[in-house]
Amino acid sequence: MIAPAYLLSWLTWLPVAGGAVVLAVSDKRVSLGRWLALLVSLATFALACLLWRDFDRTTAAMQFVERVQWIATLHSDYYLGVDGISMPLILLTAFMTPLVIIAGWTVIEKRPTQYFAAFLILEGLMIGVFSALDALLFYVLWEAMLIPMFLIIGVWGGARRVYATLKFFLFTFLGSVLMLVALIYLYLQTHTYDLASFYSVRLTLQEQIFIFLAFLAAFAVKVPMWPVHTWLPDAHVEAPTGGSVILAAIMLKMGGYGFLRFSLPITPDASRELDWLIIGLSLIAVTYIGFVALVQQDMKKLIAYSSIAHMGFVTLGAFIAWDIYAATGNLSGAAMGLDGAMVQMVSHGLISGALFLCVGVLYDRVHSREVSAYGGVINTMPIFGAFMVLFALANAGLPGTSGFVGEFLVILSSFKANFWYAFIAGTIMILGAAYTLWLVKRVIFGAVANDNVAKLTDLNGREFLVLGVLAVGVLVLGLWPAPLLDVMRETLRHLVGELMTSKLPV
Amino acid sequence: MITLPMVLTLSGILFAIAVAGIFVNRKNVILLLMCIELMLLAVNFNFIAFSRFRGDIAGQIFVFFILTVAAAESAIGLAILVVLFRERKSINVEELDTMKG
Amino acid sequence: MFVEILFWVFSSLLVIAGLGVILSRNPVHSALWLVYGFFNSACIWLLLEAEFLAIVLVLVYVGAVMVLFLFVVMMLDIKIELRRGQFVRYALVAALVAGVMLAEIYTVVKVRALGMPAMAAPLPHPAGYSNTQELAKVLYTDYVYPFELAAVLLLVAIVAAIVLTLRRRAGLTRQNPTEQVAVRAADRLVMVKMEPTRESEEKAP
Amino acid sequence: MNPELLLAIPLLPLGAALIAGLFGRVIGRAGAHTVTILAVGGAMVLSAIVFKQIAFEGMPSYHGIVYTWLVSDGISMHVGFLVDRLTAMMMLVVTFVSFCVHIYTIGYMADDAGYQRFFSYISLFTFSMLMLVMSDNFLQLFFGWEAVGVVSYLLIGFWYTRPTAIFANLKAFLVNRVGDFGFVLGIAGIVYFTRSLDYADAFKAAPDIAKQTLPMWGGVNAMSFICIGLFIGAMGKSAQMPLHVWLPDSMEGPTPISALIHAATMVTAGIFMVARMSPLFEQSETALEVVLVVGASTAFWMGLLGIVNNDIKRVIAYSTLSQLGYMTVALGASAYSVAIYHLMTHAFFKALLFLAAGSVIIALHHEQDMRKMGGLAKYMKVTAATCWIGALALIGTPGFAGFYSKDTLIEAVGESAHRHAGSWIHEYAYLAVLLGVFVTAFYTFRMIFMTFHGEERWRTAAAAEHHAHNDHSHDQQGHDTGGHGHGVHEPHESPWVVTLPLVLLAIPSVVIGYLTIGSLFSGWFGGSIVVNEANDVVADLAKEFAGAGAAILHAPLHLPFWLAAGGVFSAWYLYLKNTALPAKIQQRLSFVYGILVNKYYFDWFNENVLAALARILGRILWKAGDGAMIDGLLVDGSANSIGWFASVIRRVQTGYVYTYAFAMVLGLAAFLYFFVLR
Amino acid sequence: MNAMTMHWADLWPVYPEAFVLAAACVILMVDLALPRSYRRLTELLAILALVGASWLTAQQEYTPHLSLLHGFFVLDPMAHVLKLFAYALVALAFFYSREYLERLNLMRGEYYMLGLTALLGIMVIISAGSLLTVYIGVELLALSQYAMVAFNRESGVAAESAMKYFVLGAVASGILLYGISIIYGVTGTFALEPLTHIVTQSTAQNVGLLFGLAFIVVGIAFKFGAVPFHMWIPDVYHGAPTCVTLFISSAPKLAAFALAMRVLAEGLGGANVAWQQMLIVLSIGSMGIGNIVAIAQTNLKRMLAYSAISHVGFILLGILAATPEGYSAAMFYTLTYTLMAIGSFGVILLLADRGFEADSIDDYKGLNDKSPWFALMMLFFMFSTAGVPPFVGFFAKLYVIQAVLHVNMAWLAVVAVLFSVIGAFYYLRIIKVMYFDKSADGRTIHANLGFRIMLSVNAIALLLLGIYNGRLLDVCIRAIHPG
Repeated sequence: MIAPAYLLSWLTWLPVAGGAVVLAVSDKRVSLGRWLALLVSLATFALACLLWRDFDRTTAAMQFVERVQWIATLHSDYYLGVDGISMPLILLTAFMTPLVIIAGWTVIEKRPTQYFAAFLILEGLMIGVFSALDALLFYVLWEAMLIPMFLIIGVWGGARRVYATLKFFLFTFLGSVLMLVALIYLYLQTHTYDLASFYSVRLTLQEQIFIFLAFLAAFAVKVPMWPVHTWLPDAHVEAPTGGSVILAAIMLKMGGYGFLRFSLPITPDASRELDWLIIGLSLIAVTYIGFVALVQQDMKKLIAYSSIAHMGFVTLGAFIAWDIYAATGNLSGAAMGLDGAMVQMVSHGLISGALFLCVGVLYDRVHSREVSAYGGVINTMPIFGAFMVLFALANAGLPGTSGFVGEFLVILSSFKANFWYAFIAGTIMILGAAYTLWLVKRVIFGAVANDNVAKLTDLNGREFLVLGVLAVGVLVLGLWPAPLLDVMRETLRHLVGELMTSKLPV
Repeated sequence: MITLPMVLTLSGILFAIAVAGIFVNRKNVILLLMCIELMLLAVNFNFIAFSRFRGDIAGQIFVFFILTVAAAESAIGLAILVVLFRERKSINVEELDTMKG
Repeated sequence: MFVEILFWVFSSLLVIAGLGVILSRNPVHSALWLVYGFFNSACIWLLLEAEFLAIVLVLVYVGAVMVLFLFVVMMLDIKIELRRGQFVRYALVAALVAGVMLAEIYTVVKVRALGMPAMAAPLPHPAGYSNTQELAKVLYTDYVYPFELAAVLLLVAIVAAIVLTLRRRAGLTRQNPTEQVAVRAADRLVMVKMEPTRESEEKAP
Repeated sequence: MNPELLLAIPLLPLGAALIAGLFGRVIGRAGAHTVTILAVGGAMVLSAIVFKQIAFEGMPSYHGIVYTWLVSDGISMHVGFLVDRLTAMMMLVVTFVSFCVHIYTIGYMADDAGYQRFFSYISLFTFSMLMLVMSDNFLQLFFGWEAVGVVSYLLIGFWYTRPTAIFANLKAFLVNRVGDFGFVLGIAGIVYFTRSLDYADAFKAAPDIAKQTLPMWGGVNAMSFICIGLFIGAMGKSAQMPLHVWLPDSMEGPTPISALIHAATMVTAGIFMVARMSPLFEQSETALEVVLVVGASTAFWMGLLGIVNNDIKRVIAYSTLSQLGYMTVALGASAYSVAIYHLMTHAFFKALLFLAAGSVIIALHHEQDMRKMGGLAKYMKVTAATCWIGALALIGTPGFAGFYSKDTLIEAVGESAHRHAGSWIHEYAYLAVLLGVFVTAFYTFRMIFMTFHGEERWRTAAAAEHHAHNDHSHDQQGHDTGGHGHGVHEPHESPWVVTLPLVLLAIPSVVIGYLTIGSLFSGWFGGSIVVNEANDVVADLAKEFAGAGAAILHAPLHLPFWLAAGGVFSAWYLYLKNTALPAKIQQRLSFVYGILVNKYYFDWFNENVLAALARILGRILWKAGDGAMIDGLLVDGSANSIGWFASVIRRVQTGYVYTYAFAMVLGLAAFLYFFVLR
Repeated sequence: MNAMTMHWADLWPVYPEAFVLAAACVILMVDLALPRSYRRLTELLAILALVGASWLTAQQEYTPHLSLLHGFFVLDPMAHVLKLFAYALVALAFFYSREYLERLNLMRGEYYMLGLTALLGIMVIISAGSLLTVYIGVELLALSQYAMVAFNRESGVAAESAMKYFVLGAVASGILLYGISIIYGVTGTFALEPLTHIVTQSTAQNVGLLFGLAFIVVGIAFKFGAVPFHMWIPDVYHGAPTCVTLFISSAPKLAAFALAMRVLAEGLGGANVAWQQMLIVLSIGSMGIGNIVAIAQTNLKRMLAYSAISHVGFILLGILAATPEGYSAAMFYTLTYTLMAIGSFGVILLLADRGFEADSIDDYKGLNDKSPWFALMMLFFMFSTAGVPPFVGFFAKLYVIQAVLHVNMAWLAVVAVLFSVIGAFYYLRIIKVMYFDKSADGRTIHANLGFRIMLSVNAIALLLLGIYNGRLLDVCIRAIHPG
């Protein structure tokens, strides 16, 4: 099959248009709506596969570039393109959305077509964010993305959904607007919103630091980094399963992506100056959040905290380069940190998504997320138990699953910078295993705890399909991550080069 | 001789009285309208003084318009006052507080 | 010098009148104080050689606007309540704010003289100079646009005042000329069979 | 060597595991055990072929890459095989023990509902273990390392309805993770210096690394750091103090697992790894000393615990701990080959002991308390005989497998102590292993006597506690359904599928030492194990070695023989002759007994201090940090203060015209003041 | 120019004004003759008049700057654009108002007449060439609005708010006049063109000029409703009939913008350093107070009033940059804001019913269940007003912030965006109520099809204008900076 022209536009707008169409379907014809949604999301996934297939792995340059003038006065263009950083994330997005739609198939009773439409629109916007090469376009899509998510959590969420969704929105919004100021500032230096020109603009250290901090505000919230992470547990807990999945699997990645796409190449000197901050916060995320996760009583909250800890690896890996340089005098290992960060993002997308789906499966049956409401689930749901154990182990970073790859690479890389980084980051091996497996012990294993558990029925075909696909993904990525790294190699090598190119005025 | 600052000061005093009148009066909306007239009178003094000392007739023209507008304004103000009184049976300023916050 | 004395006299009276406006408890008194103030203003304007405006002020303001005020005051028949204690408190605040305003205005216009060189007293106008004529010359030519707009403004005021205050009360009898013209005899006189008693439907206008 | 053949060895069990695991319901019980046994048997045969080729036909060692896992930053990480004599031996041991355990399981798990699952797990374990031993690089090593850990986790918790089992498996995984934490840091250290994960590169660079320092604690020798890191991993996996706590608890798993994983194979992975890394450890005296101390402590102090335990499996488990300590001591003494040698012999006889214990347990309907056994030799002849063989091998009876390995080991440690005269560490180690011999003999025969001889206590115990024992150590899923009667049954011998493996394992337990000790001293391991000239105690022993038969004759000339005999005698005296005495001793030494019964308070410390602190810390960070500080003060706090501010400012909007005008005039006055007059 | 030689044909720039005035008078007369049931014709006529005025304005030649009628009237591209927008907004306001007026028995020709004279006032301000025309325009607009606010004579609340509006408005125009008088005194002129030159040449810290300027800024701030001269806004928005609120929240903002542009940017442009400082205070105050107090509101009209105050802060942000970029950004902001405001109030009118004002936030509970489409439309309005992309409200904020950053006031930009975050909260609350809460009443929407379509178009326009905002931005840039 030959990929259509304007592939990225197709990827972005097909789901959005599909979402609009689904939105128009009356709730009375929900079957039509969900089949339509599934069809659109699968078509998008197929297109994303073409993207993967036709991607040129030998270059760091942007590919599938589309450029049309958008706001002439501002020299802002509708400018799309992908490189090794964005392409895997686009694939991940297109991969997760059909699963979310299938997972919500009959579960959603309230306004189902709106639900599916929201996810489709969200998907398109997210793919747009990953492929935007114009800062203004990026920002527009970045913020627009909040709207469907806000509704998803608010409309289909749990008891404290209003608090959670407002917190989510305002937190993210607060971070984003500061980024906007930084983007405008950059625009005023270059008189274009073209990202490439942002890369070449020279800024004093002070300017860079301010811009860096503004970016940090946006991306740290999204990642989320300590101490701006508190929206995440609330949002996850209250969001419907699909919302949690997309939130964890894709939205958090936006933060990491932002660091790689904006902070590092635009303000390398400030990043070097302030890498201690990011590294420090990442390590706090790993340990502090690890301990917090340990004592959670709510399954979703536990997984949410675990997400924060795991995303700490992304930021750690992304910002390790300068410390490596400072410690060893060369850059070997820097690319590994970035590799690790990227793999961790993709992998965490799959694993956390899967774990949230697992919780969703239980929630749909018992309507409780409390750990204490369960016990011995495996007695009545053996297949589900097997999946849950697999994903839990993957979350604990078991080699052979995708969870291991990123953590391993980042630990290897951070060791080069400083033993203690590796040491503290490595504690996730213990803490991660502790909170995840303790959860498994309390929920999955044991004797049947109560009548609710006794009445559980094992996975139906739909749930099996979703979890099975994710399990395959987790294992394939864990056993053979080479293709993923091949895709990113050139781009990340180029990025390491950018990191070392000072942008200070000559 | 009358000097410019003298007139301007007089106008300032009138302006200040008008302002004071708005605060001091809490019983009767109609007095507020009178204070506004006083304020406009102060402005007129300015214009006439400047017109005189600059030897420029334009200032007086402006006063002419102000007088016209002020008359129209009074008419509408009084009309509103009448409506208000019909609805509320009162024009007490302190009772005009159904909307606040 | 004589002019200056007159100015002092009139302006003192004007200030007293102003204070009278805001301090009187009876709105009718206030209105009358205001009328008094307008008279004094007119006199000062005369001193400043703005004769036409002085006349207009008396004619239009005192003659029309203030009469309207008085008319409304009396029509609304407002009861005057007195609460002395609060008044003092308000008066203090008011005096304070007014004092600040005045101090600021005074500083600018007098102490700093508006930041411009003092303007010399203007030359007296030549004989045969007519303030009214001068005004009229420009008013209908140079100022035709604002003049027309001022007319619109008055129209708006009229329409608005009518819209707001005119009440078509139900049951109120009113003339309809068309009907009157088109009336026929049969309309005027209807033969009815009288009942012994009938309730009066007339209402007081 | 044929790469496809090598690839088939791990993949056969993997395939079988997948078939049994995913399609267990389809293929049924028989299908499950058939396919897995065939696969493991196949792997065993192939391993034997490989072993033959390497050991006897003089084939060079094989080193090849199977596939590239990933390439990052120019570092290629791949899955590959390094097959030399060490590997070949391990493969054979692993597949052989695994094969025996597979067969044994047919009988042991006959009534269990999770039959297919069990076979799937143990096949998966075999695969993982093979990946571990065949690895040519650290990544794959770690992969296998973790994979066996996971299977162990799954198997300890096999009877997942038992609270103790799922507690034990979590504990096992977490303790292992602590070790892995060190392991990963060690690997990271290697990558730091060599930019490679291959053994070969690491070995090549070892002398260079030894000269470097890492910038921490004011400079640490790089090689010491790496080796200690790796050894921490080994401590976790091979249950060395203080990371040993999981192993006794792991006895919650079915007995075949205890035999296969927690005695014969997985727990020896640490030993194997250190031996494999001998080129690295040889470069760091510090690391070796650490290894020595840890090993010696484990060997002696864990052995002591075996004396006070009454659970038959736990006694064997402590014995395993102790024996692992022995192996570790050997590693620390640079006698890697001896350690591996002991590993091999131990694998056979310890698996044998476990399976024998399992046989007893089946016979007594899952009763594991030795105080409720006794005199069983009459009823279970094969089991008793093989168990005796295992016990004799374990205590180092001359001629048995354990004799060769353990005596050599002790001598090697003695030699090492000799070489490092004045080093308290070596003295301590030597003392520990010597005393350990007595302890080993004592608890082993205590177990033998209490189980197979003496009074038939099971008669009274079973009658009294027929119902009560269900909740302790009884598989509710499997055996309750059997519908036992209420009377006291006489135990009978287990079916052939159980006894066959016992016999199969008994044979090497007897003869393997005799057959192979000569090869050991003739440098059989060759280049697989590298020892510095200065540390090569095995070479010294080899000079004195006069043949396997002569060794038996010389045995009484050595102290260990008499220590072992003393141990057996003491056990006989206390548990057959004067059975009242132990209770009195226990009373007299109640303080010591208390310590021993509480396992030196390791578990207490872990649960009540470490775990509790972690939870308290988590709660503090959550409630105070996240909840009160960030959310309460910053997030909701700012939102609330804005809300409060709004409600205050709102009051300014009084509704009164004069307030509004006041605001305007005030604003005007302020403007005039600030922007005009100033 | 000599008055004697003036011909009608030369007065083409004033045709739209003349036409609107004539239309107002015609409507007044026609309405007299029409029976009650034909009042819709009046509405039609009014809208036709606006179409006609649009046509006239559209016909006008595009001139960079044309001064007419002795400098009292100015025609430039900005005036052109603003007038066209004003027609559209007033037409929209008339369109939205009809049903509401009919329900309240307010469907009278005077409403349209006053609307048109208000429009005339707006146009006069837009085209003002002198402080005198500015003043008369302001009064024309204000007087019409006073009357409109009090239009529902049955409502005491409306009368009360009209009274407040009137008193404060009169005080404000008194202050404005005082400022004009001082400026006149200091410069000797109140025509804007000469004023520009004089001010530009005068010494920077001329205290008299600053003095007058402060008064004038206060007057303008009042028209905008900037803090602390904002206090009339909540009460008037709240008390006025919703259709009037809708009216005064839209087109008059254009007038306020034009007022600021004509007086500050043009006439007193030379003193920009001085008024910049004042506007910063006003802007921060407006954004702050507006956004914060809006949070505490339970009445939607009142909340939107505070929202209007906060948006004024943003408009001022653009103006205070005192660059063409800033002016066009402020213009863009004003134009788009009026579209959002008129639509938001339109939704209130949509839901309103006999005896039901639909102005309490709780009235929007469960709107998504009653009418998903209009819930979506309201969502568009709210997100756009909150400045969330891709809606046009975001771009408006983007451009003003860009302008502010361009003059190196980064701190102000940061303050602005932070307040916009606070502001987002209360818009989200509306969406929360519509989507997340359950409806408490069984009301349905009765509005006619035309209304529905127009409101939908209004909402979707915000999305489309957001996506294709470049065109509108260009219009604004060319309006401010011709050529």
